Parts: sequence; structure tokens; C-alpha cells
Amino acid sequence: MTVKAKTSPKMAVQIGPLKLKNPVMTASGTFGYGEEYAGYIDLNNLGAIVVKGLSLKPRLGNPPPRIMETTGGMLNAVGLQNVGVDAFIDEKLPFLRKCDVAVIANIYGETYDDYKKVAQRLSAAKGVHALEVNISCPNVKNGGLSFGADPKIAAKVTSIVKNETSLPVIVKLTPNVTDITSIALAVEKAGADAVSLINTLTGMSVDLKTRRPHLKNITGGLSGPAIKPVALRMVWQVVQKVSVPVIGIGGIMTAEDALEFLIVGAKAVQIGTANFVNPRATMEILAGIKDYLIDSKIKDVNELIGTFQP
Amino acid sequence: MTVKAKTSPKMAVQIGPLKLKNPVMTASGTFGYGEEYAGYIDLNNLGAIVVKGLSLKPRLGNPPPRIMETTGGMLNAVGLQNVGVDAFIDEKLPFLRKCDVAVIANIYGETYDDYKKVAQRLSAAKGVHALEVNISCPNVKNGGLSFGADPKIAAKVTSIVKNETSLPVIVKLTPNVTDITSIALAVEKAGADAVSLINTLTGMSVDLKTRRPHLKNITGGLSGPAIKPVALRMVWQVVQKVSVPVIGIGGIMTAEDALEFLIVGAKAVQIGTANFVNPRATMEILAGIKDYLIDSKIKDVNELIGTFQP
Amino acid sequence: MAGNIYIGEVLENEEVQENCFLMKLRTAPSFDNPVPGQFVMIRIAGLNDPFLSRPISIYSFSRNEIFCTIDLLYRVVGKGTQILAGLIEGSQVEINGPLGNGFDTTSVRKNIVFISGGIGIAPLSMLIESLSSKSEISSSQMIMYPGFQSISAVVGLEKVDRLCSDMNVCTDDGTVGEKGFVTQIFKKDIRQFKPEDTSIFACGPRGMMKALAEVLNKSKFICQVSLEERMACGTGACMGCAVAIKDKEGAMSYKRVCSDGPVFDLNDIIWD
Amino acid sequence: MAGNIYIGEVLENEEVQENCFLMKLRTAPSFDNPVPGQFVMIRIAGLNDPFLSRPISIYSFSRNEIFCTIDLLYRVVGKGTQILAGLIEGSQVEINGPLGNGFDTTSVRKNIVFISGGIGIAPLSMLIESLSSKSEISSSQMIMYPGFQSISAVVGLEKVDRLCSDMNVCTDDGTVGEKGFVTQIFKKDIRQFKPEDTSIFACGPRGMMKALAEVLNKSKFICQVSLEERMACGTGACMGCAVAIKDKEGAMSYKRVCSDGPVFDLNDIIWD
Ligand SMILES: Cc1cc2nc3c(=O)[nH]c(=O)nc-3n(C[C@H](O)[C@H](O)[C@H](O)COP(=O)(O)OP(=O)(O)OC[C@H]3O[C@@H](n4cnc5c(N)ncnc54)[C@H](O)[C@@H]3O)c2cc1C
Ligand SMILES: Cc1cc2nc3c(=O)[nH]c(=O)nc-3n(C[C@H](O)[C@H](O)[C@H](O)COP(=O)(O)OP(=O)(O)OC[C@H]3O[C@@H](n4cnc5c(N)ncnc54)[C@H](O)[C@@H]3O)c2cc1C
Ligand SMILES: Cc1cc2nc3c(=O)[nH]c(=O)nc-3n(C[C@H](O)[C@H](O)[C@H](O)COP(=O)(O)O)c2cc1C
Ligand SMILES: Cc1cc2nc3c(=O)[nH]c(=O)nc-3n(C[C@H](O)[C@H](O)[C@H](O)COP(=O)(O)O)c2cc1C
Ligand code: FES
Ligand code: FES
Repeated sequence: MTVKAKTSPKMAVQIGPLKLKNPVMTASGTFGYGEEYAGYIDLNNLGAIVVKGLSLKPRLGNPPPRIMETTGGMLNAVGLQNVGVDAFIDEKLPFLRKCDVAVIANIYGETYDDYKKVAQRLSAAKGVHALEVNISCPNVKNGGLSFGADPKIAAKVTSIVKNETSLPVIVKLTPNVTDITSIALAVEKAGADAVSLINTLTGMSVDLKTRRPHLKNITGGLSGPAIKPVALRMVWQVVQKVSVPVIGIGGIMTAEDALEFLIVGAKAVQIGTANFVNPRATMEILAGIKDYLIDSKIKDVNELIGTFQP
Repeated sequence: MTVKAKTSPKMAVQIGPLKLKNPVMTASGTFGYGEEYAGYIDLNNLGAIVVKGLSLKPRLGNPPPRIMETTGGMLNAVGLQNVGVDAFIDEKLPFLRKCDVAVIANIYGETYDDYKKVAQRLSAAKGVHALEVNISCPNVKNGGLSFGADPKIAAKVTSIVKNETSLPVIVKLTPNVTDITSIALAVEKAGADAVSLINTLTGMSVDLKTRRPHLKNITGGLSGPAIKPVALRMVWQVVQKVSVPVIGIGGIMTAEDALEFLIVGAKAVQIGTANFVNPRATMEILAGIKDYLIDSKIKDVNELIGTFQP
Repeated sequence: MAGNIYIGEVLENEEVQENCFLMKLRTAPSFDNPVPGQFVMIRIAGLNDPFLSRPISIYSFSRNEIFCTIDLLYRVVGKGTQILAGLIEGSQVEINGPLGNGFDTTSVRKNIVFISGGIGIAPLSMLIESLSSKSEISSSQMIMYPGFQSISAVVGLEKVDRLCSDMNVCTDDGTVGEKGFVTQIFKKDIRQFKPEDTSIFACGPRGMMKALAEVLNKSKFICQVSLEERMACGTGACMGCAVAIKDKEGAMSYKRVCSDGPVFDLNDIIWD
Repeated sequence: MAGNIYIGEVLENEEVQENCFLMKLRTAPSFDNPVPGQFVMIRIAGLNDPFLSRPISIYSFSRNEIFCTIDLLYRVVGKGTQILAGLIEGSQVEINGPLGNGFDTTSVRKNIVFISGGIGIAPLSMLIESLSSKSEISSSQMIMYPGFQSISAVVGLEKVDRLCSDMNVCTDDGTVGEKGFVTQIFKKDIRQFKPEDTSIFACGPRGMMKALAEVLNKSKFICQVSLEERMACGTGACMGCAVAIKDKEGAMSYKRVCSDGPVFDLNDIIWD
């Protein structure tokens, strides 16, 4: 057996104008505002922290029950409970500013104007490195579907945010659509610096004792390893169509899962639900990616990205 | 404790013009032509048998590997390998005709004309009780999407089949769409006697050793309990919109799963992937539904259907 | 008192009562000393079915120089607890803990009343042990009302029995102790306790807590209750375990059972 | 010989070689007598992770009046086999079997050659036992070529050792027996065997089978091989375990390893 020289491979990746130490970031809504996991891992070792979705005003969120386990995943209908953009800047950002890690603010609005104002305020604050625009949330005005299900509306949100900020803008796509590539192309054209996908698949579950939904909100977002095959397929489809960087999200639990996304062409990955069951998941995934690169004699993670052989 | 009188509840359900002994049927492609499971269960106890998708000509199917396990599910890209409609009628139907069970032929075409001819031949054969029209298959002419992703095309396929047959026509919907209710409404308007949903979600998975897809076909259909929350949500959405019976499919492994579908309003359920891991799944589900009805003092399964309290 | 991830080795896992198990886990000495009312999230590493970790209160805790021992008392109610029950000696589990804010014992009053429903005895047992070890508290101050469905469900009284001066076991069906819901039995005795002089600690199913709130009816009793809610993360990140709470100004907001609780002031809880 | 669902109780589950386990299962007497080459689909009832059942060849089988005993010899290569390896005595598994079409032994020729790669020894061991019990077959006719990666992988020779007149163990690294791939070692000896007088039975990884096909090169040898393919149902329903096969007229079609096989005539297999 030859002893492998464990020279650490280069891990930095570039998401448009945003440079990340490594391709492993956290997914919005699954990592709080960072602090919650500071006791478990060294936040500075993350590629980036994407914080919980921020709205203009603080949001109470949906009444409980909000979560339910499913086979290989979970449903959530948290309803974007968050402190609001101003409290985030005042109370949460100072902690994150002290970390040496890229901070990405996930933003959410009920109207075009909401998106505009949230983007404005975050762009004025110090310590936010990029915006991730969540267009996957249900919008009552649009027939129960979401901003993200219509290419025109998705593009409009994108250009509104782009106009307000000089920060890199990542647009986060919903999987609950017939053709995710058409949405991806639309937001790319509207100026998105990158796209991230997927958000949760809409699902539901019923309590047999009461014949009521397990979630007070009736439906919720399905996340976790159950959705990984769908996420990977969509990422691969989008990678083939757009030229901006694609961030892969959905059911990533292990380094192997993350590697699949990188191989099909994602420049980075976000770890979501995995944090809940294993608060150290991001670090284990990062270590596993490095090991794979070393074993495969690849010196730079960028040389692995997109090497899929269909 | 009072002794429960185990008087068997009434289980018959009506799918439009088609009367079934009970609401538990098998899902196409997961139960062969029935024979494969005759040693495991008494086929006569099923609500119906839906046979493997039939095309006009025999189909070789896709090259292997065709399946891959995922968390809580599996991907398949069998590619509709089947004996063709004529061989089905000659070789497989005689066996099924001897059973006292409703036989539903799942049909598939690459062109409108294919659907027409397959429907014709099956309608002329004795022993087929209904047609289930699979419009969820990729159609190259339609930009890589499927017949089932476009309400107009879905409606056209439906009326073509309706014109050729006096058998009840069930249209099977794909979940890979933004708004499944619009497709359901379109096929209802075009004359469908019932709709069944969901078919598989499109997914993929990558072999890290070779950086090739696990499936030769690259993408495949995701089935199994992983998709159940999505299936249940879609069934509930469709039930609220259409007035024809809805058949629930997707990740049903247990009686509890089946009951969730019935409660949100499915008139019947199809059991798919569960047959693979437990060839007796249908019978266990049927027994479990009966037990639930007895425990809940419900004398007829139809009194349970649609009793969801959102 | 802050959570972290540990490997726990099963030392014992015994069915102490029908469907009720006592699991002794051995873990690293770096495990923080828990406060009564804190809990752990437990799972089998790598297993995706069940998918989420399960929250279980710490029933008892001890340490020596080389390891810590965590006792969990749990009832088998579904898949997750079923799998826990199947673990044999030597099996490994992953534990995240200690988590949450336990009971506040900084200023307990003269009378200390414990009210539990079913397996809700678990965190109270640790609390009673902990209070008993305080020199300023004597067993004569401590009165316990443990409620169970039936005699076959009585569990977790071993340690607390000799620590409380008064044990008022009750069962819904009267098969042992007084017959009736524990909140009703307590209500019969309530005149014995002067509200200003009494601290109440309670843990049990939601229905019991709500009944208790009605019994106390915003009197001057101080009542700390430990709540249960479905959890995903246990660390405050997912916002999944929300409970409606009134703040000082009376405004409603959703607090996290895992990290704002699980112990809350009964008066602050908004019932629906 | 037709499959059905049985509960199997683990009687023994021993690591007989690094990462290789021998599991003895006790099951109901109604389990059909298997033919060598048949297999079972095995899973833990109710567990969704891993999700699918795993196909494992029957290594040995016996019955008495009250129960049947099924032996499985398996290598731990992933999650499913890892979980099997963790089962202790008394655990229960669900088995679907016996499945597939085993080896055809109706007209074996004078020389009987067995070629195995790794754990592919499992079905051949049962085949050799079965042939040995036939009065018309003597051990002098039976020649075995078991190949392994290394000495630490040698497994499953206990029973066959004394049943074959000739044992040509080989390892890829030469740590025991001859050094080289088993197909190469067999090739060196091939002149000893007259094709018309020889029946070959083989089981091993795909690469080995393909190499064997090249060695035999459509000669008059009759070679039955047992193939492996990922399986979902094991019963012929899902069409998942396809292998490209030439029919009499030379046309290609996809056959199911589970129910058209797993044993095929090597000459009929189309390699890609
Ligand atoms: C802070 C906290 C401490 C707890 N301490 C203990 C303890 O010491 N001993 C003990 O036996 N149990 C305790 N529980 C409850 C325990 O977490 C649940 O019984 C367990 O998660 C059920 O898992 P399961 O897979 O067996 O059941 P499931 O199949 O998940 O559910 C079975 C039933 O239990 C209910 N349930 C599931 N999860 C919870 C939950 N988190 N809280 C309340 N009900 C739930 C479900 O609604 C369902 O009715 C505690 C819960 C919390 C939140
Ligand atoms: C008819 C038949 C008989 C078999 N008999 C035996 C036996 O007696 N002893 C034994 O140890 N193994 C046998 N196998 C192989 C065994 O089924 C696989 O090793 C097992 O399914 C792997 O499961 P896993 O979850 O541990 O690994 P996974 O995590 O599923 O996979 C690990 C690796 O094994 C490969 N693999 C997975 N499933 C199969 C499969 N069905 N066939 C071939 N490779 C596979 C994967 O591609 C991967 O490289 C047999 C297979 C078949 C089809
Ligand atoms: C509890 C929870 C809350 C979430 N909140 C947000 C959010 O605020 N904004 C957002 O864009 N995505 C949110 N998501 C979606 C995740 O960021 C991620 O896209 C999704 O969960 C799929 O990834 P996973 O399977 O790794 O969790 C949330 C997911 C969960 C489970
Ligand atoms: C191996 C396999 C083959 C299938 N073939 C067909 C088919 O021929 N026609 C069809 O309409 N659906 C087919 N399906 C889809 C199923 O009928 C069902 O809609 C889907 O698998 C979801 O249900 P399940 O999760 O219970 O399996 C197939 C599914 C699988 C897994
Ligand atoms: S369980 Fe996640 S916030 Fe409480
Ligand atoms: S495994 Fe299903 S047909 Fe062979």
C-alpha cells in the first residue's frame, strides 16, 4: 500500500462574484441565524451561512403543529416565522459579522415592494455578502401558486432585487413546476448571478385519529433525503441550460450525496434538513468531499464539478 | 372491554361506471400481469388489477441498469418493456379472465394514433373492464415533456381514447407539473370517467465510482414511500376540483397510508412499489382498512371517503 | 448545559413496566451536567427510518472520572421508541444534549408540589432528586401527585417515593391509588396549599396541562410546566416546535419548546 | 420451488471471514425445497431504509418435520448487508423464496467444472452438494476453480473441499493457491477438458463472467452461469433486473435475472 499524501485539495469556489472557501453551505431555515449551531461546529469552516428567510416585518409564523416526519424526510409549515429584516440587522448580524464566513441573507416578500425594501435594507447593512431570493412561497394573488412558478413573475422579482443591490443575487427556485429550466432561464436573463435549487416539494399528511391534517397549515414543504433524486435531476437539467452558477440543494445528508450534486455540475451545495438530525453534518460532508478528491487524485474541487458522464 | 362485533364493513366502491369489490387495486408496472403474484395472494380479493403499461407493439424497454434504490424509494427506468397489446390479449388475458377480479389495462402510446389503436384492440377483447391511460411518459415531440404536462394534449388523448371505447376510461396523471388540477380538469372535461394519480416523480442518481448515472437512461421515475406526501397533497387538490372519482397512488405501503388517501377523498387506491418489498401488501392493506372501519364504527367504506377535516 | 453530539453506549435497556423502558447510556465525560427538565435528542446514526431524532427527558444523570451515565425512561408509542426498545446492551446511539431550559429552582417556595401525567414523571423524578440534595429543602415540603391511566402504567416512582413526604398516586381507572384524573385529585386538595407559598412543577400530556391551567385559574401559584411538541432539530433552528406564548405585554408569539422551553410558566401558555 | 413469504428467525449469524457472514435461518416447513442456484429476497419487515429487499443465494438448505433451515453466505458491501450482519440470534427477517430458476442438472456431462469468483461460491457450494448426492455422479468428475481477491477473502470452501476431486484455489494476489484471475487459471487447464464432455457451472462478478465467455469463445462447452443484477421485486413483476439475452433466432431481448434466471446459458448473454 502506498501512503497517500494527504495534501488538502483546493476547495474554494466562485458563485458569480462571490468567492466561497468551500462549496458547503447551509440552507435557509435549517440553520437559524448561525448561532444555534455555533456550539456544534466552527462556523468559520463553512463555505457560507444562509440565514432563515427574512421578511420586511417580523412574522409570527403559522400556528402549530408545524412539522411532521415522513418516510426519509419531513414536512414543515413554519410559515417563515422570523424576526424581520431590521431586527436581523440589529440583533443577529453582529454575531455573524464576527465570524469569518460568507453570510447570505435569504429574503422573502409578499409583494414586489416587500422584496425591494428588504433588499435595500440588507444592502445597506455591513456583513451581508449576498442575497438569496426565495420566490418559492405561496402568493395568494397568483392563484395559490408561487412567484417562482411563473417565469415572468420570477424574472420581475429578480430584476427588482437586482436594481436595489450591488450584492450578488442568488435566486432560489421551487421544484413544484413543470419545467424548472424555464424559470431558471428567465431569472438568469433578469440578472440573477446564480440560482439555487430546490426548495421543498409541497406535500401533506393526515392524522387518522382526527382525520385532520398533521400540519395546522394542511400542506407543508417536504425536505430530506426522500427528495434527493428529484433535486439532483432538476439541478442537472438546469446546469445544462443556464450559464450562471447553480447551487444544489435537496436531501443532502452525506458527502456522497453532495458529490453527486457537484458531479452533475452544481458549483456548491446547501445542507438543510441534515443539520437537524446531525448538527455536524456540514463538517462531515466537507471532510468527505476532501477525502473523495484525495482518493480520486483531484487537486481542486473545481476540477470535479460538472464531470458527469451521462 | 366490550367485544367488538367484527361484522365486515361494506367495501365496494364505484369508479364511475366501474364497480369494484373494494378500493384496493394494484398499480401498473408493479404487479406484472397478475400471474407473478398469484402464488402470494388470492387475486380475487383485489379491488382490481391494473396491468403493466401496454403499447401497440412489443417494447424491448431500456437497457440496464434500470433500477436504483433511494432513501425510502426507488428509481426505475424500465422504459415500458411489455409484450404489446396483441400478445397481452392472446397470452396474458386468458389467465386474468379466469379470475373474478376487475382487470384494468394501462395503455401507453408514442402518438395519438397509438393510443387510439391500443384502445380499440383492448375494447374488442373480452375480460378488460376499464382502460387506464398513461399520459405521463416523455414525448420527444413535445420538448422533452410529456403528454400529461399539457392540459390540451392530455385532453386530446383522453377524447381519442373515449371515442374508441365504451369501457370506463381512467386517465393517469403525472406529478411533474406546476398545477395538476388544471390537467385533471382538462381530462375530466374531455370525458375521463376517473383520474388516477400520481405516476412517478422524475429523479436521478449518480454513481460516484464512475461518475455516470446509476440508470442507463440517466433519469428515472421515483416511487415508494418517499413520494407519499406529494401524492397525497395532489390527490387532495384534485379531489377538490373535479367531480369524477379520483384514484390515489403513490408510496402507499400500509393500511394507514391508504386510509389517508381515502380520507382526503380518493375513491380507491393503487398499491405500487409496496408489492415489490411485500408481495402481500395489498391484502394487508385491505385487512387494515377493514379493521380501521370496524374500530371507527363505520359500516361502509364510502362513508369514510372524503371525511377529511382540513 | 449546552448541547453537543455524543455517542451513547447502551449499558442497559430494560422493560420496567408494560411498554415502558429504562435505558442507561454511557457517554463521554465532556457531556455537560444537565439541569432537571433538560432533554436529549436521540437517534441511530445513519438510519433514515425513522428519520428525525426523538426528544427524551433526562431521567437521571451521574458521572465519574471516565464517563457519564444518562438514564432515560420512555414509553413505546411509535416507530422511534419501538426501535429504541429493541436496542441491546452494547448498541450505540447518537445523542444531542443536554438541550433546552430546565426547571428554575432558584427560588422555590415553602410547599413544593409535583404533578405528573404518565411518563411525564421522568423529568420530575430528576427534579425531585435534585431538590432533595439541597440542604435547605426537606422531604416534608415535597408533595407528589403522579397520575397514570392504570396500574399497569405506573412507572418511575422508585426514586421519588422516599423523597417526597406525600405520594398521591392516582389512576384514571382507580386500579391503584385514587381514582380520577390527577388534576381533579389535586383540585380536591388545593385548599391545603396557600398559593403564595407554593411552587408547582408539572409534566404530562397537553390535555392534563390545560386542565391544570383551569384548576389553577391564574391564581398566585407559580407553576412551571414542561411541554412536549414534535421536534426536528431540538436546538432552536427549525422553528418547528412552536407553542403560543403570551409575553409581558400580553402579546402572543410562538416560542420554541426545544430552546425557549421545554419548561414554561403555565400562566404564559395560550391554549387553543 | 415457488416463492412465498416467510418469517425467518436468525439461529446464527457468524463472521466466518473478514466481512463475510454465514447466517442460519429457521423458517416454516412449508418453505419449498430449493434447487441450487435459487435465491431468497430478504429484508427487515417494516424498515424502509434500506428500502428494497436484498437477493441472496441459498447456500445450504435442510428440513426436519418442524422447520426448515436456510443458510446464507454473504459479503458485507453496503447498507443492506451491513444491517443483516448486525442481526443477532433470535432476530426476525422476512424472506421471499425460493426464487428464480436454479441450475439445470438434468443432463450433466462427464467432466463437471465449477468456476467461482468471490462470494459466487455460495450457489455453487449448494450445487456441488446436490450433485454429490446423486449416485451417478462421483467426486472424481468434479473439478473446482474458486477464485478470490486474496487469502483474507477465501470463504465457502468447507463443504465443497471434500466433494470435488480437484480444488484449484486461486487469488488475484497469489496469497494462497495460484496467482491470477480464476478465468486465466482455468484457461491454462482448458485443454484437459473436451468441450463435448464438459459441463461448466459458474458464478461470480460480471467482469469474471464476461472474461469466461471470452475464454470459452463459443466452443461446445455447456456453461451455465448465475448472474447478479440489482433487483426490486425478485418475482418477475418489475422488469428491473434486465439482462440482454439472444434468443434462438439471435434476436436480442431483455430477460429478467430474477425469474428468467438467475441461471443462464453463457452463450446467450449479450455483453455490452
Ligand atoms: C422535551 C420532550 C421530552 C420528552 N421526554 C420524554 C420522556 O422522557 N419519555 C418518553 O417516553 N417520552 C418523552 N417525550 C415524548 C417522546 O419524544 C415521543 O413519545 C416520541 O418522540 C415518539 O416517537 P415515536 O417514533 O415512538 O412515535 P411516533 O410514531 O412519532 O408518534 C407516536 C405518537 O406520539 C406522538 N408524538 C410524537 N412525537 C412527539 C413529541 N415530540 N412530543 C409529544 N408527542 C409526540 C405522536 O403525535 C403520535 O401520537 C418527550 C418529548 C419532548 C418534546
Ligand atoms: C440472484 C442473486 C444472488 C445473490 N447471492 C448473493 C450471495 O449469496 N451472497 C452475497 O454476498 N451476495 C449475493 N448477491 C449480491 C447481493 O444481493 C448484493 O451484494 C446486495 O444486494 C448488496 O446490498 P447492500 O445494501 O449491502 O449494498 P448496496 O449499498 O446496495 O450496494 C453496494 C454495492 O453492491 C452492488 N450491488 C447492489 N445490489 C446488487 C445486486 N443485486 N447484485 C450485484 N451487485 C449489487 C452495488 O452496485 C454496489 O456497488 C446476489 C445477488 C443476486 C442478484
Ligand atoms: C424547517 C425548514 C424551514 C425552511 N425555511 C426556509 C426559508 O426560510 N427560506 C428558504 O428559502 N427555504 C427554506 N427552507 C427550504 C430549505 O432551505 C431547503 O431548500 C429544503 O429544505 C431542501 O433541502 P434539504 O432537503 O436539504 O432540507 C426550509 C426548510 C425547512 C425544512
Ligand atoms: C418499476 C415500475 C414500473 C412502472 N410502470 C408503469 C407503467 O407501465 N404504467 C404506468 O402508468 N405506471 C407505471 N409505474 C408507476 C406506478 O404505477 C405508480 O404510479 C408509481 O410507482 C407510484 O406509486 P408507488 O409509489 O406506490 O409505486 C411504474 C412504477 C414502477 C416502480
Ligand atoms: S425542534 Fe427545531 S426549533 Fe425546536
Ligand atoms: S427484480 Fe423485478 S423483475 Fe426481476
